[in-house]
Amino acid sequence: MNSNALADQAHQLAGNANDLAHRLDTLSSIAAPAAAAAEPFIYLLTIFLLACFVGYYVVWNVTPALHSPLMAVTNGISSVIIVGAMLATGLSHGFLPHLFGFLAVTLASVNIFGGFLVTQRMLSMFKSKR
Amino acid sequence: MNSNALADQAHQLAGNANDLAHRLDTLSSIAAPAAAAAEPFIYLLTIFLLACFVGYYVVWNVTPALHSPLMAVTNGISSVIIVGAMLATGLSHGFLPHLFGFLAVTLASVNIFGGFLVTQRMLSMFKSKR
Amino acid sequence: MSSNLTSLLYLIAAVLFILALRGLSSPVTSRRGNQYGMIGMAIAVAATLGRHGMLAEGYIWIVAGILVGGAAGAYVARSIAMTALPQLVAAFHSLVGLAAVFVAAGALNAPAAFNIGLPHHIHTQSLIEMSVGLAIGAITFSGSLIAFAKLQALMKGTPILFRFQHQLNLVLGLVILALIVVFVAQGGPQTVFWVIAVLAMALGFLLIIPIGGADMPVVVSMLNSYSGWAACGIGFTIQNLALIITGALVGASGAILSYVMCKGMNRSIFNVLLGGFGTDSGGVSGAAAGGDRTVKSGNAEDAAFIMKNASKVIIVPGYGMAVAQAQHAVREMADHLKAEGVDVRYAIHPVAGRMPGHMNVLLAEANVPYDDVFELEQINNEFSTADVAYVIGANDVTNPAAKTDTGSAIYGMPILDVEKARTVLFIKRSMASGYAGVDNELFFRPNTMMLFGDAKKMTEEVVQSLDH
Amino acid sequence: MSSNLTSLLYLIAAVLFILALRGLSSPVTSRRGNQYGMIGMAIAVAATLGRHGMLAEGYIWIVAGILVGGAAGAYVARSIAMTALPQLVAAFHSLVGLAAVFVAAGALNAPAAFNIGLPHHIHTQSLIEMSVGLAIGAITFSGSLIAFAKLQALMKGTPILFRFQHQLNLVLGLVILALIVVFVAQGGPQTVFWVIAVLAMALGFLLIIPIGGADMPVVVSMLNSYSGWAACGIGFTIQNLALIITGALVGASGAILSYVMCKGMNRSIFNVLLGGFGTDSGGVSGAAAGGDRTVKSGNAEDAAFIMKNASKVIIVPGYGMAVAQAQHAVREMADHLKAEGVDVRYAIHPVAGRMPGHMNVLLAEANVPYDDVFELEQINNEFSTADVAYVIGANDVTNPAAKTDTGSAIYGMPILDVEKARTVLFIKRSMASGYAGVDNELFFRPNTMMLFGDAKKMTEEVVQSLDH
Ligand SMILES: NC(=O)c1ccc[n+]([C@@H]2O[C@H](COP(=O)([O-])OP(=O)(O)OC[C@H]3O[C@@H](n4cnc5c(N)ncnc54)[C@H](OP(=O)(O)O)[C@@H]3O)[C@@H](O)[C@H]2O)c1
Ligand SMILES: NC(=O)c1ccc[n+]([C@@H]2O[C@H](COP(=O)([O-])OP(=O)(O)OC[C@H]3O[C@@H](n4cnc5c(N)ncnc54)[C@H](OP(=O)(O)O)[C@@H]3O)[C@@H](O)[C@H]2O)c1
Repeated sequence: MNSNALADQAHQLAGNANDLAHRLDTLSSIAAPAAAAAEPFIYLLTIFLLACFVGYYVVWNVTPALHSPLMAVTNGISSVIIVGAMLATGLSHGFLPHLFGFLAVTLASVNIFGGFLVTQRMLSMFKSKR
Repeated sequence: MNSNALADQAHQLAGNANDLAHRLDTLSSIAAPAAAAAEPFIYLLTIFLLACFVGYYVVWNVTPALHSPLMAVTNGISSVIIVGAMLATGLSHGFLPHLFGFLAVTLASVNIFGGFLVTQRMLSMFKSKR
Repeated sequence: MSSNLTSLLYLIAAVLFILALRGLSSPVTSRRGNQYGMIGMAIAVAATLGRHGMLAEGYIWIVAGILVGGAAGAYVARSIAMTALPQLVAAFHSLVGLAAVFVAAGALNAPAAFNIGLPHHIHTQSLIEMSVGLAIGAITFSGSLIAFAKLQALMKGTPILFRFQHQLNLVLGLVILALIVVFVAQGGPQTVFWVIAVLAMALGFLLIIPIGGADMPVVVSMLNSYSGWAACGIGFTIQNLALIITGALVGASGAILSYVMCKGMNRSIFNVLLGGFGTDSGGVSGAAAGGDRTVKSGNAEDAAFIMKNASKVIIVPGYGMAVAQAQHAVREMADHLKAEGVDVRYAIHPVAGRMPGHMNVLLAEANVPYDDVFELEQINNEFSTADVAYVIGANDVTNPAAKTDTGSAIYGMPILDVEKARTVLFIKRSMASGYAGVDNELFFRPNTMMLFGDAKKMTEEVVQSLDH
Repeated sequence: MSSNLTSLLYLIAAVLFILALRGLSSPVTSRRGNQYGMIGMAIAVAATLGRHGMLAEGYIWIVAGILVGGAAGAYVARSIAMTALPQLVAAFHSLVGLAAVFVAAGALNAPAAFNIGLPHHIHTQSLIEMSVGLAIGAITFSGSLIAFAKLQALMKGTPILFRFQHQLNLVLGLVILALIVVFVAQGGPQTVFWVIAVLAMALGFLLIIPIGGADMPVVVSMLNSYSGWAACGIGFTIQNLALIITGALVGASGAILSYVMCKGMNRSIFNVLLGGFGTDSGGVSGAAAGGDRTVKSGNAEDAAFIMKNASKVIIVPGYGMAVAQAQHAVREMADHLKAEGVDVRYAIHPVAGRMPGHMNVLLAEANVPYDDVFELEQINNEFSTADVAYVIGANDVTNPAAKTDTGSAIYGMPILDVEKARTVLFIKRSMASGYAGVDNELFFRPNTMMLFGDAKKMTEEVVQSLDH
């Protein structure tokens, strides 16, 4: 290897290093605010606690006459777990995740359609005098 | 510059680059989950919306007899803005942030003590028959 | 779709779910509320479908699942009889529980899809959340299955009791806990995962068999609550807003309904869960008790005569009306009476029937306008001004022993003061006691007239007599 | 302290604040609630003090601020008269508003402290949030100051109106918006910041001066709501959980109280905010109106005689009781009547007095047990069974014109049906109308007896007559 080639290589490497350093900077600046702020877990915990309060109030405000539809509609909405099932299916390769995902999607779908439609059927029966 | 020195330098640079690449990896793995998950703003927005629901329900459940203490106690708790004032004061150098921070801390403190104590005074007057 | 937009859509879905439950605060807004729920679900599904990185091969499975499941769900929802509602809800819960198990299994096998690490190198926190979701999901699955079987009478309602039952459950629970620790410590081995799943299902099974068939509504509600918390667990694992918020809503809903029912029965949730109480076959001690006391019994014509001449009649439906499917006959009777100028109202006890709001749904099915239907607190002091209380298939919810007999199983439970009406008509088949197995002293009161017979047949006869 | 622990503490503080408001759902739990609030605040302050990276020089300023401000706040809270509450709340709001302005200024000068960028290179999103917090804070500050001045009578209560007033406000608002855009686009220049602050203060000032003194309670509540949203804005800027949650709570509280008041007066919030209605000097048209109709007037002895022989007396307090500070005399009178075996209750209209819950606080101050005090819906149909309605310094809230006279300013507002009592005693100084300036036809009814005089003096005389 002659010195010219070496110098070339060194130059290139230096360039690479520079480039890397640059990307490192960019990445740091992206990562920094997220790191300094609270971790997602704290946010999720906060969301969870507030949702518990909301659930408490919202359910206590349901009129007792509609407690049966309430049971049915919560069936429907709790099937939002389908989101997890879809991700397992759609974002992965391989048979097992696909199988589990498919089963979960199917079960949740039964619930979604079943829950909301039964609720609709029940509610459509409630009529006022006028 | 002889070729030996050049080779040395190239070697060193290569090492640097390698090092940088390594740190880049580490950083990526830290940043990745945060980037993949929602941004803090979405979390904060969620928290805000849920808090609005909670506020709505919690305030509607306040008995009208205690609406005056409610006004006073919200005075107290809204002064949690003191947190911002303290950060401006405690995490910075220089006269201006200190001054603004100090003023804000003082004003908020008036409210905190004033708000909670007035509420306490009012509430201590509410007595049952027994 | 950027991940921010996806999250925003999940947030919108969650808010729509809140509005869905909020709509149920009144019958007027309830249909709109249910629509919000459907829209929210559609948004959540669409957001997930449109998510960055979804693979074509996955889509096929997803669409297939939605089509198969959706068709099944829609079919069941359309064809089910309203009286089978309690078991339907139980069956649905068991599906949610099983779905949670499969989602956890999916996450274990494809952690990268959820950003929780690589296979065999899943983040510790995610493993904890995942196993909590798994265990609760599995318990919900098998527990709801038993509840379904008991309600559907596929299995006898009598409590199944054996020695050291609670101790066994405790040991099983501790074993599951220990396995979770192992699971998390070893970075998520497959075998341990499935052992946990199986043991948790066994636990769910064992927890529910000692509980009597008639207590199943409380159990169903409690499992509803569990399924919510399972969804939360999965939500934390996959950092999904919609799941966490919805899980908390559902968890709260189930817990509150269980509480309402226990309060209405004046029993503690522990009393219910420790089991051994109540069977769906109703009272055992009943019939013989009042041997030497006289009971005034009448027939449909007597009842029709009394009611025709009344100015205010309050109808008190109970579980027997549901059994006999008498709601349409009752509505018809009320229409006849109203045509005669009688003021007719319905009084609903919070735990009348076998599930919260049971009577309301049946009456609504029979086209009774909901403004004629009143809750206990709204109507209870109107019995003193009523000429007739028409008690149809209700028993415990009218039993004054709840007020006076400190030793009674229902002592302390609020009751409908039907005895204050000028005449009380009791429509039931026998002198048997109700769900709680407590004798009802009202049957022997001088202002009570028993109308022995099936609720539907008897009411139809009353309608005929009114026609004359 | 790790930043996670700090966040967790903020979360705990926020939950305690929720519990604080929740406690106010009943007088029994309210004191505990207030304590939760104090503990929450202590936790939030402690978490901030213990935060990683706080500098010693900063501590001095902080501690000094807390000592000075805390002493001032505690002094004011202890020494203020209960009747001065409305203006106290207004003054406190103006402080929160100003504090928000200063926090925004601090963030602008020390962005690194909040992780929102470097001076002159602050993140765009943070600049937007900051300027929203700034503008709302400044409006809250000056607006509340005017409300305070009007309530404290440092300034005349009469609406200050001039031509193109609303147009001017609109233009000012648009200018502020434009400046915010400039501020954000230029990365946060100091001058623009302060120009926004000054203009927003001017806007707050201009928005409130056209509103009559008596409408100030609605304004105060609305500004309370604003101060909450300002806190939210700052909370988003500095990504602080406690601030966002608390801000939303306060925002909701203020908005709901404004709504309750407007509803109670049957006016829209726009009607209030567009101004020109009501002065705190009360009605103008009143006195002469009923010129040729006869009014039965009596004295304290007549009143004492009537009430002594009554079996049920309902006391209806209004703004006049607050003005006269008559609550102690009223309690004494009630004690005397109770000793005579009379059933005495208090009926509170939702907008009696000049701020929500005004009468309740005054009665509580005079040791009236809260179980004797009833809301409008609870007691309104008891007037028909009452012998005497003792209306002390109340006027609009009893005016039947609200039911009958579609042209009246108070048409549609729910009222206390005092006219259904056998005898109505009206304690007021003259025939003048109340806050809404509407004549009260009740004064001329045959079953009404006017007791002209100061509420306190008159009631004391009644007590003396009862003594004999
Ligand atoms: N609603 C809930 O959520 C819930 C949940 C759990 C438990 N429970 C419990 O369920 C009970 C509900 O009280 P309840 O008064 O509605 O019911 P109940 O006390 O169980 O009495 C029902 C009565 O209906 C009669 N009956 C049954 N089939 C009939 C038919 N075909 N025609 C006419 N009468 C018939 C039975 O008497 P005969 O056999 O003589 O006909 C029985 O006494 C309470 O004890 C409550 O605690 C309710
Ligand atoms: N509570 C709230 O939150 C709120 C907020 C905004 C507006 N408002 C409005 O305030 C009004 C409240 O109704 P209200 O019935 O309580 O009061 P009001 O209608 O304003 O009447 C008060 C009466 O008290 C009399 N009075 C004043 N000083 C007195 C004294 N020293 N001794 C005896 N009487 C005295 C006055 O008559 P004389 O001059 O003849 O003595 C006056 O007619 C409503 O119109 C409501 O819309 C209330």
